[in-house]
Amino acid sequence: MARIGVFICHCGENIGGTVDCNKVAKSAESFDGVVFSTDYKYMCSDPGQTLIKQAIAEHKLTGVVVGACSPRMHEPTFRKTCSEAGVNGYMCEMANLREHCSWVHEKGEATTNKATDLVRMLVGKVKNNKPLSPIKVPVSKTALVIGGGIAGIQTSLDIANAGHKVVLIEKQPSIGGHMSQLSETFPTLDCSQCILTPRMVEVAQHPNIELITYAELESLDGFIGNFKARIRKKAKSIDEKLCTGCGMCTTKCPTKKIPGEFNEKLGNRTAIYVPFPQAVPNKPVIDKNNCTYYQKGKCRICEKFCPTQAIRFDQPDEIVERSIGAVVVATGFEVKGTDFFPEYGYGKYADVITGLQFERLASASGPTLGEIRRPSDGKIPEKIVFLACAGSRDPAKGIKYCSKICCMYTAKHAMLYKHKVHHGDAYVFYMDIRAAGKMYDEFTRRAIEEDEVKYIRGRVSRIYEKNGKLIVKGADTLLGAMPVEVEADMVVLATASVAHNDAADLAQKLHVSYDENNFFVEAHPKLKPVETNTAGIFLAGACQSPRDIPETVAMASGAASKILGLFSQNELTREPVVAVVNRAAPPLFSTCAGCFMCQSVCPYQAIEKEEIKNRAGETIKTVAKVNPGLCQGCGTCVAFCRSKSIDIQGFSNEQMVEEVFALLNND
Amino acid sequence: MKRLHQIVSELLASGKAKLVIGYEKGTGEKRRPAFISDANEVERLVFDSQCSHNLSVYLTKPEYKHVTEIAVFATPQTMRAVVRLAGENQFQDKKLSFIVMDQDQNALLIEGAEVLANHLGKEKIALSSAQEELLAKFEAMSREERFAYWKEQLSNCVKCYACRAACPMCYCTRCTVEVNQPQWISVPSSLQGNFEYHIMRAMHMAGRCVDCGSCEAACPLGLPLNIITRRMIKDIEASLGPDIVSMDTKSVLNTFQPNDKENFIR
Amino acid sequence: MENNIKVVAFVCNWCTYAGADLTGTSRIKYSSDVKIVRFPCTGRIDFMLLMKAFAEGADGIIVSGCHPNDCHYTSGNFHARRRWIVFKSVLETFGIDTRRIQFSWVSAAEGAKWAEIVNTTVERIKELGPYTEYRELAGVEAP
Amino acid sequence: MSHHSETSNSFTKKLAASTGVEINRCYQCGKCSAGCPMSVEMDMPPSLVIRHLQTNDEKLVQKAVQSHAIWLCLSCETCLCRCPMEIETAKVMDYLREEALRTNQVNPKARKIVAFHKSFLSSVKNNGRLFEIGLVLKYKLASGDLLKDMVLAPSMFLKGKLHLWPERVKTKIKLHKGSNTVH
Amino acid sequence: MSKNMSVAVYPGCSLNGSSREYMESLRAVLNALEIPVNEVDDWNCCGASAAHNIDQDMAVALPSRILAQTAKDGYSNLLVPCAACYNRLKHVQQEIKTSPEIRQKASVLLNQEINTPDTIVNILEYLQSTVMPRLEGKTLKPVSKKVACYYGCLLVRPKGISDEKQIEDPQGMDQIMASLGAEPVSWAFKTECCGAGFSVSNTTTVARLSSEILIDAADRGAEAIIVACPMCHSNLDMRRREIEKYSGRKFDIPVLYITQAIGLALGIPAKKLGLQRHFVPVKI
Repeated sequence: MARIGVFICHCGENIGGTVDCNKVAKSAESFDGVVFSTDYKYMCSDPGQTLIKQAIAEHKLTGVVVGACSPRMHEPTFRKTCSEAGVNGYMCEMANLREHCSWVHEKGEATTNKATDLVRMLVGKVKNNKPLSPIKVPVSKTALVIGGGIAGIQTSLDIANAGHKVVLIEKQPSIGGHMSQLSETFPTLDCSQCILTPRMVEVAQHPNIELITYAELESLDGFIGNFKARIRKKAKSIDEKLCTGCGMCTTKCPTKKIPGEFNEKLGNRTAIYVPFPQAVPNKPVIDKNNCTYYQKGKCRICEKFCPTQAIRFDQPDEIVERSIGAVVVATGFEVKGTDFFPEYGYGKYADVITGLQFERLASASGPTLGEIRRPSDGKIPEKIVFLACAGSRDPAKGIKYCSKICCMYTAKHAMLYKHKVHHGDAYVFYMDIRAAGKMYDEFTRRAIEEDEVKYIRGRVSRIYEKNGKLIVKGADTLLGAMPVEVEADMVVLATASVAHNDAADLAQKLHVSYDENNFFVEAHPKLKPVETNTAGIFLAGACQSPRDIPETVAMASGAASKILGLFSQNELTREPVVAVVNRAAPPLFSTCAGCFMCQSVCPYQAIEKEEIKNRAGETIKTVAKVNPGLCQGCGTCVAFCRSKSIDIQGFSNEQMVEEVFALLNND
Repeated sequence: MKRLHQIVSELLASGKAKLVIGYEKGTGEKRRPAFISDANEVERLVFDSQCSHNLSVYLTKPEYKHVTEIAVFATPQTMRAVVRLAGENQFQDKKLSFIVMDQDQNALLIEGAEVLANHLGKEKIALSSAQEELLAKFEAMSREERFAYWKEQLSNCVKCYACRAACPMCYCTRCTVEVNQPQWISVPSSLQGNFEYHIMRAMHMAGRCVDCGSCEAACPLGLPLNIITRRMIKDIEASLGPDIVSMDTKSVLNTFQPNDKENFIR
Repeated sequence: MENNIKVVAFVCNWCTYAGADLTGTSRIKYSSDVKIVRFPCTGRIDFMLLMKAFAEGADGIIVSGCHPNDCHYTSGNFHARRRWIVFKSVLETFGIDTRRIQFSWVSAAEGAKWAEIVNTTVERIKELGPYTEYRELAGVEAP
Repeated sequence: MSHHSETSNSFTKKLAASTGVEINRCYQCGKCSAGCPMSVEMDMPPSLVIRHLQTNDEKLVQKAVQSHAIWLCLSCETCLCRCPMEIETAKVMDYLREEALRTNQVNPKARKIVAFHKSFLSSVKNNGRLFEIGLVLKYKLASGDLLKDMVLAPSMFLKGKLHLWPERVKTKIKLHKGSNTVH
Repeated sequence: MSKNMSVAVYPGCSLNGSSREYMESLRAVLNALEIPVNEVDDWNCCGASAAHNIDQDMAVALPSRILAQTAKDGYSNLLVPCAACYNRLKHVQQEIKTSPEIRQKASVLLNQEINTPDTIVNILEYLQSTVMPRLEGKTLKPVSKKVACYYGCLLVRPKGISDEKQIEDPQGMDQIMASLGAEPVSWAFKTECCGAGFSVSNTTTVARLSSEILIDAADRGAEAIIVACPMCHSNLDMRRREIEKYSGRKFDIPVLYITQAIGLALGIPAKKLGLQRHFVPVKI
């Protein structure tokens, strides 16, 4: 039989001021199941808690109701007190006599009666509580990092350096991401390769990191601490163990005219290629769409010249499986191409290029070895126009947001151009200069003041080509919106940063939500920026929204720290407030009718099918089963189930009905 | 009728069906369900416009749990019920075939619930003018009149649960009515218990009822149960979109649209 | 105007319960005829609980939770809204007085709105008077 | 000068009610002025006109209504084509022109353009179709530009491009300015 | 475009007056291909820029009456060769379809019920879908000239309502001219405005804008400019002297309607195509 203790707190004057706590305690004694009832000035204080412990021991209480402040405040405190005194924490409930009663009603009998009702309500609930213990879930201490840009690299190193295993997968043949394409980085203009390459090598050589490039996530099952990741290793047609990276094959390959992705199509590459000199791993892959052997079955020259016979034309894609404890999405972003802009020529004009293409022109390892030369005729442009906000802040083009990094890299581009072509003219058509980082605004001021870059506040309406010149028709809104026309040799569009076009598919594989622009959605914009609503999956870098390198690195370390917290214990403990599908003795086994309509109700895909088999292994019945690791305890399935076969611990049907009964049967 | 018997005999002979659930002549012009499992009883079977029972109700009954190959005569209502039941995973271990009457009234064999789903047209089953009239009359009633109407009607209900037994969608092994911890539906035969039961039954039919009328037909007291379900179907269609019958487990109450329309939530 | 009436409030823990806490911390006074029952989410609120409440003597019911898109469990309130749409229509079929049920969204920051919803609902229920009509059904003998 | 006076019956609200155009969306990027073929001739390029209206300030709105620019607008809709915020500036110009006529604040420089439009419409009102010679005569009287195209007219006639008498629509077009014409 | 060959045509005032040759050449081509031409019964002026500039009631009423007349005769498609009329009718049809108040206002103004044909057909779309397929069989006299296809502004606008997909670099006319044996020049003023309705009241503007167009076309080596709008034609052709005075350059590039070019390819004599009505002589 339930032996419940009721403890009414005065909370100084907060409750005592308008509620007659003594009277509430007195009337609680008459409630069915209550064996002890008292009130005290400060129940949450140390003496208050010892009072509870003594009462538990003295009256051998099996349940406790504390009438005090909001459970959102002190429920953990009183549950800890009870468990220390030998009563299971979940046999303790709180009645909110302060925020929901004393503070919001006038002093008087009605308020005291309401307080009594609230206590009776919780006593009714406690009578139906069951002792619960936190759910323990094993954690496999390996992290999966998807994406090998600076975000993925930083996260992997942080986790690996803390002694945990990391599986880093990258879709391209080499890690490095967009940062490896940059010439120099703002605001310090230090060379991107010099600060990135050592990190890339560190990743390749780190004992704790398994680097798999040219690979994509095939599927992810399971739940936090117990994910099963299946990774598709796309066939490189190379045996990586034999290949020494000597590069002979890349020099001999006859197909040399393939526009290179790394050089943003400004330079060419061969069919068997290493994306860039500092690539990690520095081993080639064969591009099956352009390799003559794969297309027409002839050639195989690379095979002939390979000193270690490492070419494998028949190499198939391979699916490998890893058990993973946590996942970090670090897939980064893309930039829009020039073909996205009808009014700037649909990408028809060769000398209208994107910011990334300018980076390749300015980069020492780029197609022009760092000299700023126009793609059309290779001449050094005398006059360059840079367009900020190309596609961003443009709802008409479906991109409402500001891409955040273009103001800075546009100023950098203008500066790099002036440093390399002193007599050159640089114009920047801008909306607002958004340079809010440390030393950022000073950087843009330097471009304007020292390098004499001509900043014009206005958007360009149209660009067209006329005898070798690009006519840029803009306006200067600071001069009464006066039309401004510039005859330029080259135009650089700071195009919008957008999500990868396959970001939505990856999000669906991970059951992570994504926004209208296909960027991944964080659990809470302010308080949980690196987590997602799916437990165990974290975000790092521009895959969540456009951001620059410093923020990306900070976010990457943030995601890593979350994982290190997760991996710091062998087991994951979780609130036991989870749903359970009832079980019964054979032949019924469960009242669940196996309709499985509850599966589409569960936002966490926590409901699985369980086949109940007889001794001969035949399936007798298929019923629902809730995976305690995934279930977050919202209870939506419980209210849906027509046959009332699912119930939730802590807010069970009996507890809730009992609360309503107790609340309304006060006579 | 020749074609019909020929199909049934072939089904039984080939073992595609261990049991054929069809109709046979009842008293006078009436028809009643028939359960045939050996060939020479095939002559009893008949399938004409008089046949109205929704035979799909037998497919989920415990008595036929161990029979996997079953053939059923399917009227349009039966077809709709079978497709929805298949969508609710009730035929996992069954191999079903169906005998339906096509437009020019000759028998057609369909094997498998999926095939039946495609065969099932999109067109809805129109209500008879009498049913429309009753619904309209009911719709015009004020709240107080409706409450009085059901107080009067439900005071006859003896909670014999014939409606539950006759409804193909009521296949739960244990119904909530039988749950006593907590006691959801008050047991004593009082009007309150009757109201609670019929409200619960309506909610459990949301987005699932195929409007076959079996419940009203089975009620020994002739209570106008179909007003409840038909009005609900009309309301759901008005506010949440067309009532489509498909194999999809996604139904009205286990899915949502981010912009579901309502005008009463503040 | 009957004044001792009973109103039960079914609220979700993450938003409306916290909103009611905020009403408390901001010392906004409202009618003491409402008692709050805490649920993890509006998705957990079973329509049969509302019927139980009326049967056990509630004269009015408030059901409130997070605004759409704010749900801590992402979709609990969306499912709840859909159930309330269907349930309200079924209750109206049976002539149950749906004016006695107030559905609402109250976020953790809307303390004032919670007080306002309680006061206006209690006002309306006082005008409608106790829901004896439904409670008396228990007494009416069915055969 | 009180800038940005916010009144409930503000100009932007009236404009939105009548044309459906929300000019508060405009963040003055200048793209319309950059692309507008008439910007060079305008005293107030399109984005500046919008800027004046955004302030809801009586005097600034009046300056826009009295501007020459609104009459120079060709309604070629280049601005709508390229506006990132999809603002239909051409519709705003229509509204301002009508406002100018209604409150007779038409910029004197636009006398000829208004005269042309009025002659055009009166010819259409009379015949249901445009009678080009009638149009030119009415325009010359109204604008005082008597010698306009004197050389051109004969060769147009010789090339059969000028009808000597108007073509009329069978049923005369009479607009019923019913009381409840919705504006 | 709809299967039924017969389509209602709305000529508009210009095609009936100062730009008669556009209608004559269209009629000649359609007759040559046995496609019936039925004008909208008792059509009225669409009001062009004058109406929507100074009188909103006329701007809605006039086009509504045209739509009502077309629907009255049961046509579901209305071909509108003139770009300005096309733009006005597309605008008003859109407003009628989307806003009940405007539809109500139009019916009050005209004191009749307003309904509208399903689609308003752009001349280029009509030529590509109905006329060009019929040329396949025929032997064409190739128009072997370098041509600059000039669409003007209203033919491809307004964005979102007009049927043009590639609004900044339309290809409709280029494809037609290419299949006639001509060599379309890629140039930069395809959709820049020529000065439209200011021909009489603000001729200097027309001279300025049209000069820019002619200069670019000439610099690209165009031997003819192809248009599909009476206002563009009259500004580039009739105002040639003002253009030459303004730009200080001589241009003898003729301006042809797309329908005249097709007519020439079909071997229809110049007189029937109204080429003699041009101010800049056409030497093909």
